[in-house]
Amino acid sequence: MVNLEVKLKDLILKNPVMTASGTFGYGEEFEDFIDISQLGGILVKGTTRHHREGNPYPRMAETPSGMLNAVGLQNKGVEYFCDNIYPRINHYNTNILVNVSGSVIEDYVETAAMINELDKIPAIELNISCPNVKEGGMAFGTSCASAASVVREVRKVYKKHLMVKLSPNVTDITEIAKAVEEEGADSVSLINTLLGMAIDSETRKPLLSTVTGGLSGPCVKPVALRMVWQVFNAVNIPIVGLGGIMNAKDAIEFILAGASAIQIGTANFIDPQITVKVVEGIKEYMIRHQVENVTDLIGAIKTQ
Amino acid sequence: MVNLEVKLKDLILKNPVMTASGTFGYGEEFEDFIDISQLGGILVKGTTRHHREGNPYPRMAETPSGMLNAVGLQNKGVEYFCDNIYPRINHYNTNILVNVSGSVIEDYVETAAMINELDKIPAIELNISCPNVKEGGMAFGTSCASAASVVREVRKVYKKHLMVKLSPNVTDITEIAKAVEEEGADSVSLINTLLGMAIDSETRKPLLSTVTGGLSGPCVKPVALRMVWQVFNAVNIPIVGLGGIMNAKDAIEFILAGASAIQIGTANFIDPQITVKVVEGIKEYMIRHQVENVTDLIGAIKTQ
Amino acid sequence: MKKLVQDFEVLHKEELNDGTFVIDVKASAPLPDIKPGQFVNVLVENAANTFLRRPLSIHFVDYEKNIIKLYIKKIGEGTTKLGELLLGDKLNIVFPLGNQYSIPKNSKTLLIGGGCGVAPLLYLAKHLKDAGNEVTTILGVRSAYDAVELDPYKQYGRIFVTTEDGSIGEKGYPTQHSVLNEKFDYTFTCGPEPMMKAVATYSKSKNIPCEVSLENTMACGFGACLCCVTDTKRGNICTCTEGPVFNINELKW
Amino acid sequence: MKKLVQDFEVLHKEELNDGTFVIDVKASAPLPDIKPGQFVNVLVENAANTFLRRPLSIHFVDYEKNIIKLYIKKIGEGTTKLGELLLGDKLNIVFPLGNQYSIPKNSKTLLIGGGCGVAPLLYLAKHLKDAGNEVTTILGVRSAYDAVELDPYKQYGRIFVTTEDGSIGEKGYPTQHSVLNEKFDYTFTCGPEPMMKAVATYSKSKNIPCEVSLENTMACGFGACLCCVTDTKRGNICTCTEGPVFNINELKW
Ligand SMILES: Cc1cc2nc3c(=O)[nH]c(=O)nc-3n(C[C@H](O)[C@H](O)[C@H](O)COP(=O)(O)OP(=O)(O)OC[C@H]3O[C@@H](n4cnc5c(N)ncnc54)[C@H](O)[C@@H]3O)c2cc1C
Ligand SMILES: Cc1cc2nc3c(=O)[nH]c(=O)nc-3n(C[C@H](O)[C@H](O)[C@H](O)COP(=O)(O)OP(=O)(O)OC[C@H]3O[C@@H](n4cnc5c(N)ncnc54)[C@H](O)[C@@H]3O)c2cc1C
Ligand SMILES: Cc1cc2nc3c(=O)[nH]c(=O)nc-3n(C[C@H](O)[C@H](O)[C@H](O)COP(=O)(O)O)c2cc1C
Ligand SMILES: Cc1cc2nc3c(=O)[nH]c(=O)nc-3n(C[C@H](O)[C@H](O)[C@H](O)COP(=O)(O)O)c2cc1C
Ligand code: FES
Ligand code: FES
Repeated sequence: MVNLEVKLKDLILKNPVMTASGTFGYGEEFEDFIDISQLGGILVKGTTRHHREGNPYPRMAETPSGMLNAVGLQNKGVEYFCDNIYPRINHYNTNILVNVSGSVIEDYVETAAMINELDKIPAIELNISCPNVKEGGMAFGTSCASAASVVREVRKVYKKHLMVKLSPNVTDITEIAKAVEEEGADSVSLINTLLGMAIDSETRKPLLSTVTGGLSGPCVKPVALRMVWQVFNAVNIPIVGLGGIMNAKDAIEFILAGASAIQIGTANFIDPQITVKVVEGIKEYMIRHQVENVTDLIGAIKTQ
Repeated sequence: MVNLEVKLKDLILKNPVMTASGTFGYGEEFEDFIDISQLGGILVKGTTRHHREGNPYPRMAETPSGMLNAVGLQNKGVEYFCDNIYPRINHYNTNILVNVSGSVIEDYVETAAMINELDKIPAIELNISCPNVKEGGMAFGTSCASAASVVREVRKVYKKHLMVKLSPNVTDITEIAKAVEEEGADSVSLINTLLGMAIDSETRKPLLSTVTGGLSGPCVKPVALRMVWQVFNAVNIPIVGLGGIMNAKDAIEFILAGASAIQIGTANFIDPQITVKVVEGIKEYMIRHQVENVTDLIGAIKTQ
Repeated sequence: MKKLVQDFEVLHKEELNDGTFVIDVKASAPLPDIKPGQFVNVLVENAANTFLRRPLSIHFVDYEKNIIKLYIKKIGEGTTKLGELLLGDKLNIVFPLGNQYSIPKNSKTLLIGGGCGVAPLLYLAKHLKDAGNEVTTILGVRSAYDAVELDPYKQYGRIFVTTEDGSIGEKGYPTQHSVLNEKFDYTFTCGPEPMMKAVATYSKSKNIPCEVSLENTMACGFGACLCCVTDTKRGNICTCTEGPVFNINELKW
Repeated sequence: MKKLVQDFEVLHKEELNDGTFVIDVKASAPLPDIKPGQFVNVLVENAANTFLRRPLSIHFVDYEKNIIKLYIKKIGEGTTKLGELLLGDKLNIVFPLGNQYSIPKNSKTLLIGGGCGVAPLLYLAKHLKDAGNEVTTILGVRSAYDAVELDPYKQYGRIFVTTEDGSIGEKGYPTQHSVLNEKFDYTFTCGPEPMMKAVATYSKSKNIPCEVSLENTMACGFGACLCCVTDTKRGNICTCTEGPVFNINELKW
């Protein structure tokens, strides 16, 4: 038997496969397709202090091997989440993580504090990297000082596992990773979307209402893999890798590059059963390669 | 008749279509396939002060809608270029630009000074963004101070059109663009490759000898387009746009986003005739949309 | 209604004019209950530039033969590749998606479709007739050459055609057809937005309920991505789960 | 030799065992002079994950019928999609690429191929015979089931087979075949690197010239990208222009 369990410090995942925030709804949208308890964890939608309507339509454009989105963190706010959604989903037999977003530090802090009270939420993912909100969001993730300050403040109120989601839209992601590690982040997840743009040459208009949006899907995989490997060589906290994972082979690549766990995002739209297929595929790979513990693969890339 | 002529300040291109450095050899490799004089200009291979062997094999990996390369500026050095290659290609009835690369400022300066003496080379493209060389290269393009300093020194010796090629691997490309504009760059070209990585999950080895390499092809187009648009809104010098252009539609998108001219790179490998096809396609688009001067399309995206 | 993801087999394909075709795909397991107005999201394989699935209305369902019919217009790579499917090929489908048209009882119903917006109306016509309604359908096409097959509609009620060039049926748009002078209790429409807006205006002027089926760009089709929002009086809501069918009163039209 | 980019038409396809197939593609214009050892670079269409062209050796050329034969082993998406081409489909090809095997005169030549490395040897055998050489070919396969068609080789000289399981021909690798005990003047080889290295060792021990055809990852195939370098005694040189055929003395083997 192969052992798929991984630990992100204190946080135990039955396998390394999680879902990426904003691509898996609250899990409920996938109940028809898969048994959610088979996953290592799920990341629910980006949640903010207050209700957000998100950006106007159009919010999506297909691109070569990927897509741009400009959803803009549409959600009903953390209070609604705690009162209405949490009770509906807290029976899932997997780790439920809330992706916490904001535009000013106080929002992050207040949201995190409220989620801290929810028994069945063992961790939050601090989204300091959303390119789709006007103020804040990505800005926090693109300088060491602001990344550090938001993590520092949230750390004061959030007592469980604090995962910080990094932006790829930076010159040196290792510096940001080190800054948030320094402030007490328990793990980092990367990458969020790359800032991109698409134009309809016929109408001469941008394809997104916000002009620019976040690029995801297999097109970003080489960048994501590189960043995971760079961060693996720079910090001591566990890494959750994501960006363009479409199958088990991709997932293994991220683990080899240094990820302790992975998240699947855009691929959920194309195959709503992809997450459980990736769990199966990782198992098969381990059997074929006689790897007993999936943890033996973490960072096991041979660069010499 | 439609008018395809564009001006990059003093540099006149018969049409906006150029080739990207490192993907078009010295032009000679394409003589069997196309009439080079039909192009707005060609960018020859990255040229350095001294001979470079480049990186060991393997140097290439295919990725979703793109490729990674780690050629590492293999070339015989600027003296060989001036003495042997230049005489062979200076009859081309198009603008020949030399892509100048280096690892220390003196290299850039000396190389530029030598190229300054070549009558038929009206411009250089200063490559401060190559991700495939150990020291220097990309490093110059990722901080305003170092980008400014290399441009400042080269500007002292180089008297013709000075184009500076920017790296996309930065937090804010507009700052770098403004810094090089400040130092007297006549135009900027963007983007060079994104830093990426690929792993063979079966062998657990990186697919490139250098582990990381430069990502190009349509997968990077949304990022490139976004950066062209950002830089267009930040500087007053002309912009040459590139990154993933595969057809005339893509080229038009870059022009609408703010590029005065475009370069075609990776697409040359897939269709060695693509450059002249894009010239034709731009013409057709202009006729269909009743655009008289291609310059009317520059930055003509409607964002409101 | 449980959503499924399943491989279907291409059983029949019929080219119509104007780049449209009807394709019958057979499920391997008995089909679940499918409502009129619902759609499927199909995976286009072997297409270099088609990354996401493509949403398509359910044109008809044959529960006996376990078949779903799709009515598709070739407009880009994805739909063109679907047109190249061969009999026996498999097609991976997520379904059934979206809400449905409401089914009144014993009323006079008017269905107006244009372009590939005719797709959901056939199945709707059947359900309306089954519920005892009188069904009148108007389909708008450009010219006789583009005309769709009308026979299937006849078994559920009256069918009229308008052509832009007057080559068959009445000349003009479907919203200009003379049958609109009759009195109807409900209108249902699907097609180009300007046409649907004209139907909405007509319905408002007659003070009768009107349901429209909206198309927009979707990444998932089942409520996970929030990309497909329509700006309604209740704010941004997902077209793929709370639509594609909307009562015009909900919209800001 | 001018390089061309042209659409060919698939005229014939023959499945061999072990996932290999031979495909005949017909040019629309008269073929230029093509040398043994040269290759083509084909565009794989309708493949979501095949972005670059795929290099393939020229297996044979029929100038009369204007046909190039390719001998292809399905190993990934690109080659699998090529195997799905139908008669009449078009295939876009950049050709002829690379250098060539040298053609001695009136000598005893030995050709050793393994796996899809047999591809260029048939056309080489023809050229060698035409130049008055005596041709001996050894092809190595895994078992009788995988055996390639040997008849075409017979017209140019002697042909031997080795199988790993001994099911036909001699058991073992082609470099272990008993005919190697004879004296040859030249060796030419193509196939897996370990096999070519064994042929190189054999040739060195016999002090005879040996030419190998190298495969590596190529982006362009015609000298533009510098991705395909081989580390030779002269430094990094392009396999696609200065190869794929190398005399082993040039290599650091
Ligand atoms: C709920 C729903 C039901 C649908 N039902 C049908 C149906 O029954 N039959 C049918 O033929 N089509 C239907 N469509 C539209 C169909 O999904 C698109 O035509 C298809 O996705 C186009 O894919 P493509 O790859 O061929 O074209 P692409 O290459 O993706 O697009 C070609 C051009 O069309 C534009 N375009 C593509 N999709 C849309 C869209 N949804 N809205 C506006 N512009 C678009 C693109 O911007 C582009 O300019 C439906 C759409 C939705 C959302
Ligand atoms: C000059 C030249 C001539 C060739 N001639 C022939 C021929 O006549 N017949 C034939 O069947 N094949 C030939 N090949 C090999 C052929 O190009 C590859 O098999 C093909 O590119 C694989 O494409 P794919 O999409 O099927 O596989 P991919 O999905 O690209 O690859 C599948 C697996 O094979 C590995 N791989 C792919 N290409 C190569 C390579 N070139 N070297 C080492 N590993 C590789 C990949 O890393 C991957 O693990 C030749 C290659 C070269 C360079
Ligand atoms: C439609 C959409 C919505 C997203 N919303 C969020 C979000 O709310 N919070 C967040 O941190 N990331 C969000 N992301 C980013 C993903 O979680 C993920 O980082 C990114 O898509 C890269 O992974 P992928 O290539 O597997 O999709 C969103 C991505 C998409 C495509
Ligand atoms: C094989 C290869 C070699 C390259 N060499 C250089 C180079 O020497 N100098 C340079 O400035 N850019 C070089 N580039 C980057 C291209 O000029 C271009 O910026 C990049 O590929 C993006 O454009 P594309 O997507 O159209 O290829 C190289 C790219 C490739 C693929
Ligand atoms: S298409 Fe994803 S939520 Fe509607
Ligand atoms: S494959 Fe491009 S130079 Fe050889």
